[in-house]
Parts: sequence; C-alpha cells; structure tokens
Amino acid sequence: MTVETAVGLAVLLPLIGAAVVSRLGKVPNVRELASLLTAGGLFALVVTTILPVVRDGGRPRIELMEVFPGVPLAFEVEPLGMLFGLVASGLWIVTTIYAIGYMRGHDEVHQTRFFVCFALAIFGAMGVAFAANLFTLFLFYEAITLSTYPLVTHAGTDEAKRAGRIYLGVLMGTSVAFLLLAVLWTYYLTGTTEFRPGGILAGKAEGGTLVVLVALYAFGTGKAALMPFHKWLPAAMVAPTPVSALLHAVAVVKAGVFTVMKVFVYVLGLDLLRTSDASRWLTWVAAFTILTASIIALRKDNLKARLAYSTISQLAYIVLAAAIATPDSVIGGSMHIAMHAFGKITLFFCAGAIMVGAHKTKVSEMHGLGRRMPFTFLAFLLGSLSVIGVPPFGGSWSKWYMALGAAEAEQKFMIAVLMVSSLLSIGYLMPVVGRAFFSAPKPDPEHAGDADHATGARGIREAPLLCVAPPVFTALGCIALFFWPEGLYDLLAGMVGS
Amino acid sequence: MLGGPGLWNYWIVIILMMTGLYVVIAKGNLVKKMIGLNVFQVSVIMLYVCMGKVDGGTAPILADGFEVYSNPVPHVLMLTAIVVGVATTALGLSFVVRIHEAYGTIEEDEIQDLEGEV
Amino acid sequence: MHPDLPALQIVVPLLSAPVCVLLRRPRLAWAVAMAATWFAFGNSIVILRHVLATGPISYALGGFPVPYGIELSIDSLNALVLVIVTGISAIVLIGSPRSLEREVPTERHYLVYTAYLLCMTGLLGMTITGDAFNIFVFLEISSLSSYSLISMGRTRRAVTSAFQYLVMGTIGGTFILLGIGLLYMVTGTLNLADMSQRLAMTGANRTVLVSLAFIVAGTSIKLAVFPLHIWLPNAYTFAPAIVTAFLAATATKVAFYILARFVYGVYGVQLAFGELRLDAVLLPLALLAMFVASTVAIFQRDVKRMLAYSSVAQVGYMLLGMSLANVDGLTGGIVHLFNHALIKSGLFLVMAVVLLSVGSTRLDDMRGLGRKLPLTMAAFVLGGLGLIGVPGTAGFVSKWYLILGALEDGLWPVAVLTLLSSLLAVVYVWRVIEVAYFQERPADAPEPEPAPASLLVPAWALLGASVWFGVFTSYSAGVAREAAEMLLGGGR
Amino acid sequence: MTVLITAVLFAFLAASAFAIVRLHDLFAAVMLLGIFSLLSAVLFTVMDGVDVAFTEAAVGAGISTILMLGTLALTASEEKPEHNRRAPLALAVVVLIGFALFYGTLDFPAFGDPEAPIHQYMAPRFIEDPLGVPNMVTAILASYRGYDTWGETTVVFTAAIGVLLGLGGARRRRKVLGRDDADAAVPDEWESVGPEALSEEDAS
Repeated sequence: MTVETAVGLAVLLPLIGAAVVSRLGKVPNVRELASLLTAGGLFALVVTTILPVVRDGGRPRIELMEVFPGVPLAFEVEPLGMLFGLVASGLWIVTTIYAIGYMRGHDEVHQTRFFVCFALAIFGAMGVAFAANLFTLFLFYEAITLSTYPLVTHAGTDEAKRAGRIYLGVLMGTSVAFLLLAVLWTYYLTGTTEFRPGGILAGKAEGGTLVVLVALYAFGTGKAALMPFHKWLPAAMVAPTPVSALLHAVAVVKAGVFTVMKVFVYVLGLDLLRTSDASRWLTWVAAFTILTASIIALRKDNLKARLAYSTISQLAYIVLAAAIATPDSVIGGSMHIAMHAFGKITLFFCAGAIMVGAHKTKVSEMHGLGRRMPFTFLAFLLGSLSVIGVPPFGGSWSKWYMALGAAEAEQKFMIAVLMVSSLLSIGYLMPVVGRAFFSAPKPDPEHAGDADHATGARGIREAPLLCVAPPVFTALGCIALFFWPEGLYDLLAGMVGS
Repeated sequence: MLGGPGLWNYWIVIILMMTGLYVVIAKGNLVKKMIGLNVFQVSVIMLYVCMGKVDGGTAPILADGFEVYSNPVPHVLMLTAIVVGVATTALGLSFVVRIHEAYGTIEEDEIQDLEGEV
Repeated sequence: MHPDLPALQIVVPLLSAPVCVLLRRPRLAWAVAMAATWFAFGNSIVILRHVLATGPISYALGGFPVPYGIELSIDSLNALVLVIVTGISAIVLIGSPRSLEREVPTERHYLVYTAYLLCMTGLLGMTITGDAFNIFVFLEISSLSSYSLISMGRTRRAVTSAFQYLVMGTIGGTFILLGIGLLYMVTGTLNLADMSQRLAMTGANRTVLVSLAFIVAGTSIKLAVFPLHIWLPNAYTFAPAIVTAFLAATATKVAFYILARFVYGVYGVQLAFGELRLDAVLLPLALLAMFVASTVAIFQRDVKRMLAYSSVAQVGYMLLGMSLANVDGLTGGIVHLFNHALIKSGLFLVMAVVLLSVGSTRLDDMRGLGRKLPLTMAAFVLGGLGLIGVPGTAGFVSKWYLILGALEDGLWPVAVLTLLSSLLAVVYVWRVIEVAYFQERPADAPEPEPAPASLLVPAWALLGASVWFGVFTSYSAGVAREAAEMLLGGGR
Repeated sequence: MTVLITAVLFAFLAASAFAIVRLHDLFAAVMLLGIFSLLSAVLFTVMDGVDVAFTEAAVGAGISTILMLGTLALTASEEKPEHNRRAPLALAVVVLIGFALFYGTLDFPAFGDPEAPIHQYMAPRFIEDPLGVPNMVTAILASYRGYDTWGETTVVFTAAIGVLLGLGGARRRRKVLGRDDADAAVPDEWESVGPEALSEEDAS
C-alpha cells in the first residue's frame, strides 16, 4: 500500500467503521469490538505508514476529484495535520474503551447511534486533519458538527435539545456566516484554497482586508470557542461524558483550534501576519478569553461546567499562539493541541468516573471522595497538573514554547497573561483534588441510607475498570509527553521550516 | 399631442385592458373574475390587431386590385390566443362549479371565512 | 444523434397523452406515461451530450426557413433544463400509482397521467423552442394542465388553490404575451435569436423597457418571485403529493429559464443590466424572498407548506444569481435550478411517503417518525441538509458560486446576507428533525404504515443524486458554467 | 371615416367594460361580455383582421358566453354585495400598470404606419408567398406557424382533460370533500379511503 492510499484509507476507515457498527446494533459485544478494531486499525495505520513519511519531510497527497475550478477534494498530510490525526485517532481508542464502560455502566439508550456518530465524528476529524485545502477542511468541519449533534442531544430531554440547538446554532452559524465567507473570499482573492507553506494570501490581501479575514477565520471557527462564541461548549456538557471527552479533547474543539492554526500558518502566512500586524488585536481577544473563562471556571460548582470553561481558556492559548505568529509560538500552540488533549481528556474521564462511581457532579459534593476513588482522583491530579503546566507534565512544554514565542514577538503582556492564567487554573483545578483527598466526607442526607454510603468512605469503590483505566492511562501519557517531547517538536518544526 | 397623433387607439386599448384587470383583482366573485380575465385577454388581442393595421391596407386576403395588405402575422397569432383564452375560461369555470359544489358559494371572502385562511 | 430528436422530444410525450385517454386503464396509462417520460429523459440526455460536444442545435420545424417558421433551438442552457424536466418527471412518475390511489379516484388516474404528460410537454415545449410566441402557447399547455393537476388534491382547498393559481397564472401568461407583443412591435420578428440581433441594432427605448417589465413581471408570477408568490404555497400544499413533487422541480425552473432566456438571450446583458438596470429590481426582490419566505417557512405547521415557502426562498437564490450578471453568479443561479430541482422534488416525495403512511404532513403528526420510518426520515435529513447548503450536498455548490458572484461584483453585504439566510433554512429544517427524532410518538397515534418502496426509492434516488452532484459537479456546475458563459457572451 | 367608426366602437367597448365593473347581476355581466366580444369582433374587421373577427365572434362571444351562462346556471347568478376592501389596492395596481403601458406606447410606431418594423421586416415575405391560398392568415397558420396551431389544439385538449378530471363521471363522490375541517390536511374523506380501508384493498 502506498502512503497516498493510506492517507485516503485513514480518512475512510472511520466511515467504514460507522457503517459496520450501524449494522451490529443487535449484538452489542460484536459492535463494541468493531468500534475498537476500527479505532485500533486507524491508529496503527496512521502510526506505521503515514507518520514515518511525514516525519521525514514527505507530504503524501491524494486528490479525489475537482469540485470547483481549482478546488479539488484532496488530502495532504503535513506536520500539523499529522499531529492532529495522531491525537484524534489515538485518543479515539482510549475514548472507545471508556465509552463502553461508561455507556454500559450508565445503561444509556441508543448505544448503537452513539457509536456510529462517534465514528462519524472521527471521520470528520481525520478529514479536517488531512485536508489539503480550505474547501475539504470546511466540508469535514461541518461533518463533525453534524455528526456530533446527535451525541450532544443524546439524552433527548428538553435540556439536551436546548443544548443541541445552541450547539448547532453557534457552530453552524459561525461557520456558515464567517468561515465560509472567509474561505470564499480567500478563493476570490487568490484563485485557490490550497494550504501552502508560507500562506497563499501574501501580496493578495493587505490592510483592512487582511484584518477582516483574520477576524472571519478566528471567529468563524466557532469550534475554537473564542469569546463571544463560546456558549455552545458549556451548553454541550449535558451530553454523556465520553461525548464531552470527544468534544473537549479528541475531535471537536481540537478541530477548531487546529483550523485556526492551520489557516494562520498555511493560508494567511506567519510572515504576512507579523509584518502586517493584522492579528495584533486578536491576541487581546484571546487574552481576554483566557482570563475571563478562567475566572468563570473558578465560580462553577458543577465539575463538568468548570472543566468546560477551563477548555475555553486553554483553547484561547492556542489562538493566542497563532495570533502571535512567531515560529516558536506556533510550535507551542500546536503542541498544546496534543498536551491539552491528554490533560483534558483525563479530567473528563475522571469526572465521568466520579459520576458513574459516586453519582456526584458538583465540586462541593466531593469531600473525601478521593479516599474512595484513589485512582480516579490521582489521575485527576496528574491531568490537572499537566493542564496547569507544571513539570514534569507535557503541558509545561507547550506553555514554555508559547511564552518563548510571545517573548520573541516582544509581547510581554501576553507572557503575563499566560502566567496569571496558570495561577487561575491552579485555583480552579486544585480545590477539586484537595477537597477529595484532604477533607472529611460530609454526611449526605440524600444517600444516608443507601448501600454506597453504608460501606463508608473507607472502602475503595471505584467506577468500573473500563472507566478508570483510560484516565490513568492518559494521565501517564501526560508524563510521557514531558519526557519525550522531541518527536513532537521535530515533527512540528517541519511546519515552520526551522 | 404626446407621441404624435397615431397612438390614441392604443391608449383606449390600455384603458380596456386595465378595466379587465381591475375586475380580476378587485372583485371577489369568481365568475366576475373570469369575466374580467376575458376582458383583459380580448383587449390584449386588440393591441395585437392594432399593430397589424397598415394605413390604406385591406384584409390580408389576396385579391386583384389591392396592393397594400395589413400584416397577417398578428392575426395568425391572435387566432391562437383567442382559442387559448377560451380554453382557460372553460377550465376556470369548471373550477368555479367545483368550488360551488364544495363550499356552496362563489364569493372569495365567504370561502375564506369557511377556511379560516386560504 | 439522429437529426429529428429535438422534434421527438416534444412529439412523443404529446402524442402519448391522447393514447392514455384512449387506454383508460390506469395501469396501462401509467405504463404509456412511463415509456414516454423515460424516452424523453433518455432523449434529452442524448441531446445534452450532443450540444456539449458539438454546440447548439437549430431545428427548423416543417422545414420552413428560420426567422419565418418556428425554430427549435437548443444550447447548453436549455439542454440542461430539458434533462432536469424530463429526469424529474420520469423519476417522480415511478411512485405515482401508489401515491395517487390514496388521493384520486382510480377511474380518473388515466386523466391524471394525461395531464401529467401534457404538463411535461408544455414545459419541454417552452424550453426547447426558439420562438417567442411559441413559448406562450406551450406555457398555456403546461399551465392549464398544472391547474388541473393541482385541483385533484384530496381537500376542497385544492380547487380554490388551483383557481387562485389559474387567475394569477393567466395574468402572468397574458403579461408575457403583452411583452412579446411589444418586442415584436419593435423588432418585427418572433424568433428569439433574431429578436436579439435586431434589438441590439435598435437599442433601448421606452417600448423596449416596458416590454422587459412585462416579461419580467409575467415570468415572475410563474416563477413565484417574492411578492407574486402567493399562489405557490397553497398550490403546493393542497396538490396531490406527486404533483407537488413534479411541479416544484419543473414548473418554476422552466419559468426561471424563460426569464433567463429573455433577459440574457434576447435583451442581452448590456441592454437589460447596463441600460435598463434590471438588477436594481431583481436583487432586492431576491434578498427579500430569501429572508421573508424563509422566515415564514419557520412558522408553518404543515411540512409540505413549509417546503413550499422554502421553494419561494430558493427562487430568491436563483434570482440572485441572475441579477449578479457575472459568470460565477449566473452559474450559481443556473446550478441552483438544477440542484434545487433534485432536492425539492426528493423532499416532496418524502412527504408523499409520510402522507401515505401517517395520513398527514402536519408537523404534529410527524412526532417520533424518525424511529418509525427511519429510511424516510433519513432521506428528509439528507434533503434538509441540501436545502441548508451543507458542504458535500448540491446546495453548497450553488451557494459557493452565488457568493463568489456577489464578491466579484463587490457586493459583500449581499454575500453576507446570502450566508445568513441559509441559517434560516437550518431553523426550519431542524424543527422537523427535532420533532421527528426527539419527540415521542403520541400513544394514541396510529401505527404508521411501512413506507412503499416505489416512492422511497425515487426519493432516495433524487436525494442521493443531490449528494452526488455536491461533489461531482462537472455535469451540474460544469454545464451551468458553460451556459452562463454563453449567456454572458452576448446572446445565443 | 374609419377613424370615426373606430372611435364609436371604442366608446361602446369602454361603456360595456365599465358596466361590467359596476353590475352586480352576473347574468347581465355575462351578456355585456358577449357584447364586448362582438364589438371587438367588429373592431377587428375595421382593422382588417377578418379572421380574428370571425373567430372572436364565434369562439369568444359564442362559446365563452355559453360556458359562462352554464356556470351561472350551476352556481349563482348574483354577485353578492361585496366588501370592496381590495378596490383601492386594485385601482392602484391597475393605474400603475396602465401608466407603465402608456409610457411604453410613447415609442410605438404610429398606428397604421407602414414603415413600422413589423410591416417592414418579415411581413413582405409572408404576403408575397401565400403558398397558393388566397387567405394569407390561413396559409401562414397552416404552414409557417403550423406548429403553433398544433399547440393550440393541444391547449384545447388540455382544457378538456382538465374539465373532465374535475367534473367527470365520478363527480358526486367528491362532494364528500366539502366536509373537511378548517386547517385539515386530513379530510373526513380520509376515513373512508383511509389507511385501514386501503390495507384491506392491498390484502385482497
């Protein structure tokens, strides 16, 4: 198999998986096996055939058909896409394992639909990752939105429907009104939508046009959750936890910041952005989002809501890094896609495990839970530290490079923002762990008589193994990423040509 | 006079045409609407026939002693148009009969009252 | 290609119509109608391929020399329209016996097929002819038969809707006749190509302006351009299901073609847009239709009616493309004609299925249908996505070109408005999706009957095609682009 | 002389048209329409359109009037005192359109002007080449524009089919349709031909 075929197959595989899974609704065990096999197969395919080629500077490309003059449906793998592809396909495996445990533990309905849509979302994510041009990217970007909509509204309750409307409304609205306009405008200006190293807009747009384009791209990518288009993310937390993991770590928001990064690097071009200062204002919007979202997170009692605002804040880092537009900031921002994915997926897995194991969703109810669920909360601690960005966790590297980039660009204020927000993230993440481990369990009037409580806080009562193993695994991944970041750095260095 | 002396009959035709159209729009009785439609169509036919007239010409039937004939083409077209008009009238009237069967009235606002809104 | 195929395009379906009357047996009449429409479909494809390969065809009927006799004249634009009209007719007809048996007494089915054939013939005749007055004649054939078809709906309101349409349609037809008369007066000819040449010599004057106004107003009524659309929602709602599926995809499309043919083919860009500023009228109307009709669609309680209002809005998109008067915009308008025909007739076929199995197309009666009729509702979702213009569907292709066209003219607010208006489509499509998938079917609701394959397969064929043409655009956008270039390149 | 006749005819035409607007008696209105048609037939003769005149008299004045009268017999013969709420709007529309047309006439060739394009461009050939039939209108109708004539026949056929569809043999059954409720997409009739009834049919 040539690497080009492998690229096409990597995009197609989740779709095939979805089709197979949809036929297996009657036999859950086989269905889950099919999900796992697809996920595993995809990751193996990506790692073994595509990664080596891209790491050595190859840019495997496969072109399917020309849809508009000069705009083919095409895939091409470059370092940034490679990174996102790896994250999405790799975490898909973990999430699938987790989802099996969670969905069964929770006795959720419509499980077949769930796994089908999940696979479709990954299909979208792989397409976004490997897209060779803006059109292809947009196509799969919308595919992600549509395929995750049934996941967000999974519960089918009024609240879920409302969340679904906000989700669809914001993501569709921004992408159609702004992103598509930006894509078409770019096409109109340049006659192409291809991603090219150094960008395609140099010499084609300047001044006000460029500023407007930057704005359209940044806000149009609603999945990047830049304020004021962030509301969908907290709203979507009504979805089952594996979906939150998908949203926050695997596919959705990552597709958003990936799109921003990709557009800034390969369409707008870093040199053009730096010389024209067209994205200077965006750094302020991103900084504002980082700080505001962190402060809101501090005030949220619902754990998933707190994590959601934390995500908004962390995503804005990446937008900030893209807006600063120096090689180091871009590398840092791109690395943060992976680092944050590992950290945040750990946190969400834990939140879900707490829900399944202890039926708790509020931070204020977690007193002493750590003693009952030590693995879960240990994993939560590790994930938190990585998100905060302290060594020896992966998150520290990405923050380091972003700060370095800000320094290069002489944006000292932005370094300050990064530091302040790290402090804030300590403020909203550490209390969870602290409360769980160091405060005594409170008498729980609601569950006073039930069996859970009768066993007392002493005994270990974790969630099912399939819900606990994944967060532990990803937490270890955070550590591993600290010790072996070179692979990542080398890969991404190919993106900025340094 | 505006536009020269040779236009006044067009203007009258326009007035007739608009009278027909007025009946169609303003009247609520369905038969009356069809009558208006007929007036409107006949007036349009008049416009075409006016076009075909040539000063000093005769009807376009070859005969000895005549050199100038009026233009036959508008006449040809209007033969078709008349038949089309009657066909439309017939179909429209068949609808009127069916509406009367279904509603017991052929007044537009009474039908609307029966339906809430149409 | 056999040289007489253009004539057969009309003659075969037209002569099959009386055959249906003579046979009287519903099955036999249906078989004849099927044979005729599928022949016409194949024929039109042959013609389209021929036109694309070797250029326009001119066929002098009866051998009378062209500006004097009547000419059939086919170029890439009307060849495409021929394919749309015949293709939709042929596909919709497949499921019609199953759908009609619920709505029309069996002993009259043969008449329905006759009217169906006549309507298609009328539409084809308007499309294929190169003679202005001939357009009027065939317009009336298609109009009269469509009024009759609409009046066959199950409720008495079908007849009032048909009457309303008859009155408006006749006014529209007569306006067109008036406009043609004025054009004839100025140019002395009835042949469209000839008219265009002679008009270019005489240039604009007050009569030419008024003739344009009447032709635009007349076709606008048939096309259901926004303030003149009032006949359409009723007609589409109360007509028999397959008639709606057929007319929604063909009648307005041919009206659009006629408008394009006159505006670009006869008057020409320079005259219509440069001197007479037609775009100043069409563009606001298009935008108004896109927003007002979509908004009205959101508040409909009957899905068929909602789709009808959506059609009015979609006409706005086509009109927008026409008023942009550049290659990309016009390509968008023409390709939307094609795409919307597929999507809308597919959706109306889905409604035919729903009507058959639930007995109603009201939103309330579609609660919980997502699980009861999974394939049917999945088809609806697919079509709905096309209406919204999600990438990967045909609707996106139209939108792409329309917005490019707007940007080319420097009309970026128009581009933004076009995009925003498609969000309204999200709202009305999603109302149905939420009801079908997230509401429980009421306990007292009767069990829906299984969807008949004879309707479901055509619906999927059309909606599947709309996805196919969302990616493989050479036969839709490619041909549309060629047609647009031809129209803008100074006439035929 | 001709001018005078034309003027008088026009005056009568206008008078009957205005009377049609005013009259509430539909029978009288239909009669006036017949008169309107006949007067226009005379006018056509004055303007040399003898064939048109003949057809208008026979088809327009004759058949239309009979159809109208038949309809009146089946429905109502009196227009109810109307609520003329749409009259001002109608008047505005009509005045607007009328003025548009009037504006258009300003560049018309004068009435009867032999130099007009339609008399100069194609007509000479039609007049010179009458294909052996003295009546040029008939000749052109059957030859150059024979296709239109065929279409015209089809229009009549179409209308016949339409009338037959609506008013054909099984008409009485459709009367049931009258009972449906206001916003029903499902009429009462549905019950009788409804899903149950049909599934039985299918089974048999």
